[in-house]
Amino acid sequence: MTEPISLQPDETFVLNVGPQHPATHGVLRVKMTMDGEYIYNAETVLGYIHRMHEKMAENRTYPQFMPNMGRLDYLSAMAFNHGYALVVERACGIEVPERAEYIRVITVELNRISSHLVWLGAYVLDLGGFTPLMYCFDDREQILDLLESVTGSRLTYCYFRFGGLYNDIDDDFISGTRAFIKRMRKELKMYAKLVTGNIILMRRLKDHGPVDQDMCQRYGATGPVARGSGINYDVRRNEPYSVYPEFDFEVPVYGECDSYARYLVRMDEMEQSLRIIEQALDKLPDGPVNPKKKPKLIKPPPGDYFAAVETARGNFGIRMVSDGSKNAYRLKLRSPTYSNMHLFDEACRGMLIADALAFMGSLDLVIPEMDR
Amino acid sequence: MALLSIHQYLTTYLVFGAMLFSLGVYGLVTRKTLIGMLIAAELMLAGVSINFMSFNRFLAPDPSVGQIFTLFIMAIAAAEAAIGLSIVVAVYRQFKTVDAEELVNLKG
Amino acid sequence: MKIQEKTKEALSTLFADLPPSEPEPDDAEEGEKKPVPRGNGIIEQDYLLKGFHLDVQLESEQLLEAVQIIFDLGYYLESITGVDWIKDDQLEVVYDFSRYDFDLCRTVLRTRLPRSAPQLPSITPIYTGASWHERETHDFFGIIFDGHPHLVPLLLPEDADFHPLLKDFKA
Amino acid sequence: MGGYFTDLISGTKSLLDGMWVTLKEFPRRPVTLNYPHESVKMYRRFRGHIELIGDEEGKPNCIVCSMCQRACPSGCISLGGVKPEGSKKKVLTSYILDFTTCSLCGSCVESCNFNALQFSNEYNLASTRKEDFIMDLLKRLEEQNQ
Amino acid sequence: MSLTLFNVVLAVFIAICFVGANAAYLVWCERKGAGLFQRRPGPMENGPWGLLQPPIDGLKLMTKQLLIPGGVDKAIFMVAPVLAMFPALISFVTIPFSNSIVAHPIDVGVLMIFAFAALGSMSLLVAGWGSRNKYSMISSVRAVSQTVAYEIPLMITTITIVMISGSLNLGDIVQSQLGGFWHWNIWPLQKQVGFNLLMPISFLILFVCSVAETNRAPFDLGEAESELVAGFHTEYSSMGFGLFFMGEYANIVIGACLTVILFLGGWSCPIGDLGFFPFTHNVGWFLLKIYLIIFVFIWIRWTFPRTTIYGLLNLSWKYLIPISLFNLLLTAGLLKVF
Amino acid sequence: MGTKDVPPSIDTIPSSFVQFAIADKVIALGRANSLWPLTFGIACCAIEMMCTGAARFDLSRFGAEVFRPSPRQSDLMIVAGTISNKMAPGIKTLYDQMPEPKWVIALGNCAISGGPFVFEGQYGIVEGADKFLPVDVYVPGCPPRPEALIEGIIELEHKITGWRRWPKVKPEWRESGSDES
Amino acid sequence: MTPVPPPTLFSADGMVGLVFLIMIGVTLTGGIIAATAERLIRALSGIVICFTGVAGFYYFLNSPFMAMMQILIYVGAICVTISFAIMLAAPEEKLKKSPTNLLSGPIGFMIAALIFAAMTMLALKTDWQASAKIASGSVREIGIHLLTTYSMVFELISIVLLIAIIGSIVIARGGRN
Repeated sequence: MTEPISLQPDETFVLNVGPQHPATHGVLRVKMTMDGEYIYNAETVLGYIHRMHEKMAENRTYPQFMPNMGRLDYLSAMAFNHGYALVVERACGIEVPERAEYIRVITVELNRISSHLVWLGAYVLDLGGFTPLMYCFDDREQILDLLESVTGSRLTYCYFRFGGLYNDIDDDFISGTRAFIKRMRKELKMYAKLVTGNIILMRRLKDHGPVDQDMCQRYGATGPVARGSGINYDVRRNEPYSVYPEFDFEVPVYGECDSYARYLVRMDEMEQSLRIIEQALDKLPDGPVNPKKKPKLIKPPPGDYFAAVETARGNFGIRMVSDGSKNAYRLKLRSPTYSNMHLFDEACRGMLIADALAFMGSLDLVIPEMDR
Repeated sequence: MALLSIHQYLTTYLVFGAMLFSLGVYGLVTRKTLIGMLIAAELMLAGVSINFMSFNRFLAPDPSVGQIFTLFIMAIAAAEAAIGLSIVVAVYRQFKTVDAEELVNLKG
Repeated sequence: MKIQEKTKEALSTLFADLPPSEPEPDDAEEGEKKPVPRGNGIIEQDYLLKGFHLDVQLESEQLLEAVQIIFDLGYYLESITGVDWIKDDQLEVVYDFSRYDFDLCRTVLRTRLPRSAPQLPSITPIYTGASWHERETHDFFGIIFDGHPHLVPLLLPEDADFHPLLKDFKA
Repeated sequence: MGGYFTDLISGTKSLLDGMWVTLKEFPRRPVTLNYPHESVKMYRRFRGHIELIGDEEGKPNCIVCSMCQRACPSGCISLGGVKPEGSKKKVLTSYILDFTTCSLCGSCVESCNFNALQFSNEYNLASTRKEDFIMDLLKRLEEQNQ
Repeated sequence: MSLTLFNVVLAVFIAICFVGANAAYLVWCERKGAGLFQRRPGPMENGPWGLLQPPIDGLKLMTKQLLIPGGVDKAIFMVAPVLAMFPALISFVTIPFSNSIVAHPIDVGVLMIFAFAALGSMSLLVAGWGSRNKYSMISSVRAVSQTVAYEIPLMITTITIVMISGSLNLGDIVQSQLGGFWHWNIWPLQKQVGFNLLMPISFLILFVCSVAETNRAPFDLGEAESELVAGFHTEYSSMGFGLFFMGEYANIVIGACLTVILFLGGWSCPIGDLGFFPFTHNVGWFLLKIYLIIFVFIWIRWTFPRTTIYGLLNLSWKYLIPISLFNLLLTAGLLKVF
Repeated sequence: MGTKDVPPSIDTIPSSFVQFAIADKVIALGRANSLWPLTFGIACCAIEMMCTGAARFDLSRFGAEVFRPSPRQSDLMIVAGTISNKMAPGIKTLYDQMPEPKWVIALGNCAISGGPFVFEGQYGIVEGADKFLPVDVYVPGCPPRPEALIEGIIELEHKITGWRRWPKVKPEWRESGSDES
Repeated sequence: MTPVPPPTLFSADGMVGLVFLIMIGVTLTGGIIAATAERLIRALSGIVICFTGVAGFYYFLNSPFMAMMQILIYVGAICVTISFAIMLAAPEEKLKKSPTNLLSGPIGFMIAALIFAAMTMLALKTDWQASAKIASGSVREIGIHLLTTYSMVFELISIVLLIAIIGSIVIARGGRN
């Protein structure tokens, strides 16, 4: 609970971690009340990169708001685009061609891998190892090249359109992706040797950063954080959308509730994403990527709509309230790290600062998505 | 240039040892905290050690006796520091101060 | 029994004293311009169309009771948000709940408050994670959550006294 | 006690494994692209800032329908046109792109029905002056034609 | 006596030059090495292979504004960087670079290195405390407790070697390992102790301890970037920071020298003095060995994540100290037997 | 504030003697080739900043990869992302904590002018870093490619020394049917 | 003590003398800081400087072993311990003056000056009989003596240290809840 620190017991002092701190991945600020190196209390201060996305949604038309989704979570922009496309398509009743769905899945999963790679690199950087970051970014560049050849940008893709896609993929992309899958499998083995098996890393992560199931429920933690606590919850499985039901993949779940479990979940997820991409490439149907009758004006009927997708960080939900005009009446973005980070306050009590920052890294934060 | 050869005379070292010792005494009297007193005491010990070492160099019939004595002093100093500081920490935990004058309830 | 029915049954105890005709069919939302805001009650929505299953509107006094029921059934809190119905001179607070297991049922609790006195009991004692969501809603809409332990701006600067998502907000 | 030694041995082994991985990378050729000396060619779909497409004579295809202006989410396009005497079509007189607020979403190119806009491949812009990025695309087109 | 002291002064001067050049170019080596371990070329553009990078950095650091933040303890703040550099310089005086090149072959060379290393750890403490910055303070506490924890196994291991060689003089320790690499102390088979299987492990302990002593990754808790910003030198700018930076590398050279002298035969030629080459024992071998060790330092730094303070203390108290103590006893017993 | 063609710190040193002028040039050269940035990413552009430092683009070739976490030791602040009203004082403080001479690169459209987040009635962001910082080099894009950041650093070196070491790269299109993945 | 002609500054001996003078200065400065500084951390730095200087004296007294031990033990162990205590317990000395404190300065100065005067007189007035043997300063000799003639001292040192370790552990643990 975020009780205000009204009375400071003796011998504690307040340590301001952030807004500029190498470990906070951006501009998060955590006011830690410390007793020596032990954390007595931590209060997170958000809003250093509050970019008014929800206000903008009310000012812009539905297609105009699409680029914002890429800025929300710049690491897995595709999944966020997907979520927004889903909710608008649901509201307007737009059918998506099958080929487009498959390409969506391929790009989203590629993006998920690239997001996890950034996380892996940055996480090991948090733990003090620098080299894995470089390897991760090298692998990630391969994905970025692939996605750039399709979407035209490296990071903040604006690739999905209501009912379809910006444009089709070509054969180069397909062969490139297959080559990437081969390469990535080898690299994952390398990471297992370099990072996963490392005794220093294991000692730092195992049995540190406890997040149990009850805490997940109370805070609404989703994604790898919940799955690292033994909760078998993945929106792709529990609430199938797009063409996910047609793929054979596993949802990695570890019950140890510690940072290492969350770490392993993400490492396994990369492998599963590779599997999904492989299957999607095999099954990729021919056909158009946009509906025959491209919707000209997006004006959903009045009412509430909701859609959730599984991003790299967890359950991203959009609640859209339409009043029948060109702009959304209210667009609520339910960001996964917002809930995931919230439990940091409670979970980090009594930890050493080094462990707390390792724990924070295992939550995989993207601050602009929290602040919106 | 006579000053440049004073390092060859015993008196230099003795006077110097006395200087450090009296500095230590001054510190011991004026310091208010236990740790400050400890530092001053270490200073006194250093003064004494210099005396031993200079006697060892210039006077002793058996040239390692002073060094061994100084070693002994070092051991004592280390022990003193360890014990003294653990007392300081314990006292601080108990009374939240290390000001020697405020620790009147220490007796008894 | 499917969780959807179970939840519906548990929640319908809250509306026992309502006249039976009140829960309207879901076409209430479909109407182009609905003259009267819908009344309290449970509506089962078409998931494929709306994205959620149960839509419950209740009085602000019933909120804590309903949230407790939801909590006991094992739901997790997805989000809390507000909607400014300026034409009705009302603020709506929407609670989204979802489940971790495969028995999917998204439940929405909503309650309406007068714009002049937006006060609501805080559900932080039940769902600890509601704290930030409530602070955020307070930031954006100025809704005051009674019993919240630390209701200060979260996303806006500490000294902010404006509520940007209100429809009559001007920068 | 058994755990003591197995920990020691497995721990040391994991460390050596890791060192072997990095050592193998050591003699390899760097993957670095030596930027100012060599450069990557842009994909055809690369989205730089927009520029006008001219016809054979170098006149812009644009007919000043303002669709791009309307589609732009951040309002970074402003264009002006006049209708000369006796002509049915408007003629573009200025097309100002404020690249500093552009989000490179591509809405403008998509909304253009007259094949008048395309993305450029300028991926390495940098300047000491902010004003350099408020571009007069019409002037650019003229410069290109020369 | 008087001449030796004059020698010392001269030697300190030479040591400053050597250490300065070494520290500067070790920074280059580190950056280059980091690059190569990470699939990139490292400094390239300034001079051939970026060789001009260290003087350029030095020039920049020297001409940068020296900020003394408000609220710091000025005297202490200024003294600390000097204190970080100075002990490392002094320690060089006693390092034997070959059988003839040694500035001041003091009888207690081993002790001297430890004594000045202790002085060096004071600098971290003083810097962290003087900065009046919470991160710096935490860092200085960490750095000191780390130093204390690692000096014990380091010394115990050194005492083992001293017992075998029968001297505290670094030159004598090297002398006792002459005659080919199979005489080095790293091998279990020794003429003085017969067969002691723990010697290679002892070498590892010494190596780990010297990594920890120099505050290098994976033991760089003092300047743990992701936790404590920049640790004890968070508040230092310009040359103050430069001195800390150089001091770190000077300490690395000292650590490498110690490792080489104690276990790898110092300046001795690995294949022994076979007689066909005139200068088999020379400074070249010594430099080759220390740079090899420094390469391993760099290699380790760019491979592993950082440990935590308790992991570090655990390692020291659970593994290093017991094993080194056991080795000490074993060696003593073996010395008695043989 | 705003842009000047020569950084003030070099400009103000009197250069009456020829020797001084040479020394100035050498010092400027030293500064230009050893720009240590502050580890400070705000949003999307920070990821591209990391990419620039990473193996594919490798900022270290220019001696600029030493990302210092403490402002006291850095020469260059790369403002990589949207500056919110809440963050602006913090950035100003960080800038003030950096020792002279110091430079600022505004990376990405958000840092230049607020980028896509500028709209009528916005309440949360500062429209451009140059509203409160003397920005030296602007690198537009949303986000800019890593090459653009390298170009920005080259441009900054140009500004510091008055001499452009590397020629400007002319962008080219890839032939369709690409040869490289 | 055989009187030798004083050396000139620019000879090897002169340099040595100069180094000695500098050392006296450093040591005294350190000692004065240690005894008078208001902040404990400064006193600690003072004592570090002072001890380093004292180690230099030992070096001049032909005993490099003791010099190194001085730095190793005093600086490396004792000062570090004291610094821990400062960090753990007493961030600042209070600057308030109580009546007794007002007097303690002059009184302390008087006592110190008296002691200094007496001891200096003693040192100057006594006719010291120089010994013929001069310590070689070798570690071997100390070691042999320590383990034969003065083995009792050796035992005592170890016992004292052991007791100190146990005692400090007991005391410090006792305070913890």
